[in-house]
Amino acid sequence: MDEERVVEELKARLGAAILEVKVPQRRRVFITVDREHYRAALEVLREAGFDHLVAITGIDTGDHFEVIAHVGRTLVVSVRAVVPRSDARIPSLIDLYKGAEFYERETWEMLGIVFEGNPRLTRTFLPENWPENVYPLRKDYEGG
Amino acid sequence: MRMLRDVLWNLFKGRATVMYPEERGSPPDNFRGRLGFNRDECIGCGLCHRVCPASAIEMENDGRGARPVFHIERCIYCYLCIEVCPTKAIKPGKEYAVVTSRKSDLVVR
Amino acid sequence: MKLLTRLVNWGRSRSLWVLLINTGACNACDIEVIAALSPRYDVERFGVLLKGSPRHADVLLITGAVTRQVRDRLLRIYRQMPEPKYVVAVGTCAVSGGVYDRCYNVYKGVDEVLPVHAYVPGCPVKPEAVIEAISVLRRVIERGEFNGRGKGG
Amino acid sequence: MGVYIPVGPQHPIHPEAILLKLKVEGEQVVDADVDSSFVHRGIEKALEHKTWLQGLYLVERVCGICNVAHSTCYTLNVENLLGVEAPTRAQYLRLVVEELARIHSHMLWLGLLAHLIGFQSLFMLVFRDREKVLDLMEELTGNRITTAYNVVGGVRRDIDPALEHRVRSTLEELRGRVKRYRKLIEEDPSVRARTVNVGILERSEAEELHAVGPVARASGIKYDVRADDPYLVHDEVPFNVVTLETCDAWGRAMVRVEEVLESIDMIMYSLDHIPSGPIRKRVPPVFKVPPGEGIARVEAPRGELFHYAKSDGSERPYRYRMRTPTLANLAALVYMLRRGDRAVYVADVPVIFGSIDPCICCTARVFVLDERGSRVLNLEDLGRSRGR
Repeated sequence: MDEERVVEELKARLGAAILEVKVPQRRRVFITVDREHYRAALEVLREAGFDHLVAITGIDTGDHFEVIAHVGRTLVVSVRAVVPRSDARIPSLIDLYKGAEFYERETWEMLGIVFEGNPRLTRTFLPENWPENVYPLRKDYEGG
Repeated sequence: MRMLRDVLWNLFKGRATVMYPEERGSPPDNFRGRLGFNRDECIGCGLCHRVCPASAIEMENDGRGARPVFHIERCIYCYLCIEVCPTKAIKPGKEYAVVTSRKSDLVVR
Repeated sequence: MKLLTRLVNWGRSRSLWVLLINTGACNACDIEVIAALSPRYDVERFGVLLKGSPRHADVLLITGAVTRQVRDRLLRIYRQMPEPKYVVAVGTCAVSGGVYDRCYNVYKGVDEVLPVHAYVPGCPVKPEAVIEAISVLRRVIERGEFNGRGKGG
Repeated sequence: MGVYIPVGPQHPIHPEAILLKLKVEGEQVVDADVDSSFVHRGIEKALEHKTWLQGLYLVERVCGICNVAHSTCYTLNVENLLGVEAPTRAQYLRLVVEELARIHSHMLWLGLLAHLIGFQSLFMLVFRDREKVLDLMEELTGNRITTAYNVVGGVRRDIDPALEHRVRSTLEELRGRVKRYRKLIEEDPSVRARTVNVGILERSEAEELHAVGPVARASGIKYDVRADDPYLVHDEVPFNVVTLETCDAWGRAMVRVEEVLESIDMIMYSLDHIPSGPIRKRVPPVFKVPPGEGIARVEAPRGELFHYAKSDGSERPYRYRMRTPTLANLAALVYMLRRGDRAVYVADVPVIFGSIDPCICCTARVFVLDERGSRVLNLEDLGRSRGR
């Protein structure tokens, strides 16, 4: 499947829910959806044969958070969802991609984004004496 | 039987060990060891201080202007400073077995 | 009595058993310490044995800037070692934190946590430097410095 | 009612600080968990404080063994964002060093496997031969392990004919040795007894858990970033993706040994076909990267390595994220230890653990362990309870 076919397929299935499409180079597709269609977009991709979840990235852009799920083996599609700072929640992908558990927990711990449906969002990765509600990858954390 | 062959082969192969403190081979030409510094060639531009990834270079005023001080205890031997130095005042070195019990020994001025 | 002390020091300096612990290193120094045990460098020539338990070890080889999580474990391992005990900081990040100076989860070097007897800078150290550290330690022990309790207790 | 055994964070089987929590009944493992937070340093945050060029040297020190893979991935990513492409000769040289690092890593792993199964003479032999690869690395790049070879825009040092000749002759010698080790792993009864049918991971399970690298390939998944998403000049240098269907620790060992032979062929081919020309495009030491984002993937010795970069137009990264192969494989590791349909014995744990070639320092930067609230005894607690 090449870049154009993927984009067409996604547009056909999701329509106006896709806010932005970028193909910066070969074999790379970035799409942006709103939070409500994040799971739907990944369901479409899963059905289209993107069975390998490469990673989940969380970004703090200052006024909101972004969660990016990168899927695919040859062609990597990155699905970006925008999450407001005041309500940092997003549905989990754990039933679609079993390996999502660890990536989501990392994002939760580093940025404080809650993945609804992930059963094990527990503090485990930062040291035991790390203070509550401090997330090191947020831009307002001044450590290091 | 095959084992015997291996044993004999290894027996006549000579030893693999380099008797280190007595036998010191010299490292290859490209080797990145502890760096040296020639204060007279330095023009005090501070470029090395700006690029150092490990903040191992401090600038210190010695009367002639700002001159770098190299903290080898923080140096990661990436040789970025040698690459950017416009007058080649920072010299590559080959010394690699540096051991000390005082950190203050590890400063190159 | 003095002769006995010298004899003990002589014996000690020739059978340093080491414990290698990674406190947040990038692995490069660990494999170089392991390489020092391999046929090419063979530190066993100096009576050095790599041990698995702190209770058997005289020398603690520490690689890596000490992370917050590992600090208490490191102290516990140190307390479990029998006296006299020696600490060697292997690699630039164990000496001073090195390139991890802006990381929020590390201490700047082993000496913020434990007394250190020998610093071996290098990124990573060469196996030769590990051997050099052992021989420096041997000379120091033979001279009777750091006798009895380790420096700073 | 099971008993918890902690393995680590300081343990003879593995020098790296990792805590394996095993719940055992008798000799059998019934539950397992991994805690690798001991080596978490916070590199992703620290990268935001460094300039793009300084970041390269920090990224190299995420992991000492896969430093070439990390720096290749980082430079590819930054070059993409900058719109700079390294000269072809530099790309070939990068490939040579990358494959040398793979040979080194796989041989190191083979030595550790021999150590784990108690085959000390194989450990010594492999480590003796590994030194030859390290010598080549030192001559080529200036350091045995942390190479600092890749720079944004190319590579640092060129290869001269004398060195090229030495690389060829050393690798030719090494090829014979590695073939010998391959035969040994295939036939030696003690190696087979400890690895065949140990640590089973079926193909469907490996796919579901997103296993990567030799772990996936030993389970029959033909997935290799070098072939599926070629970077550098991997589309010009021919090689085979080695796969096996045995799905066990033995298969992982064989895949790695075969990959060493493939890497040797790749280096030979590259040296034959390397074009002449410049090796580096000059990039100023402090540079600004235009706003944008990008991802880069390379095949590290342990599997697929993924980097994501976001720039806001300044001289420092806005966000840099790394996903290392061991993180992807740890889910598979925990699954292999936990699986209910097959008995897993405590004595096999080191081999299973070792078979994924864990690189904790890579992972701990990002890894989240899962803990189920049960009290876990540590070594000291165990000693104390015995004493009372």
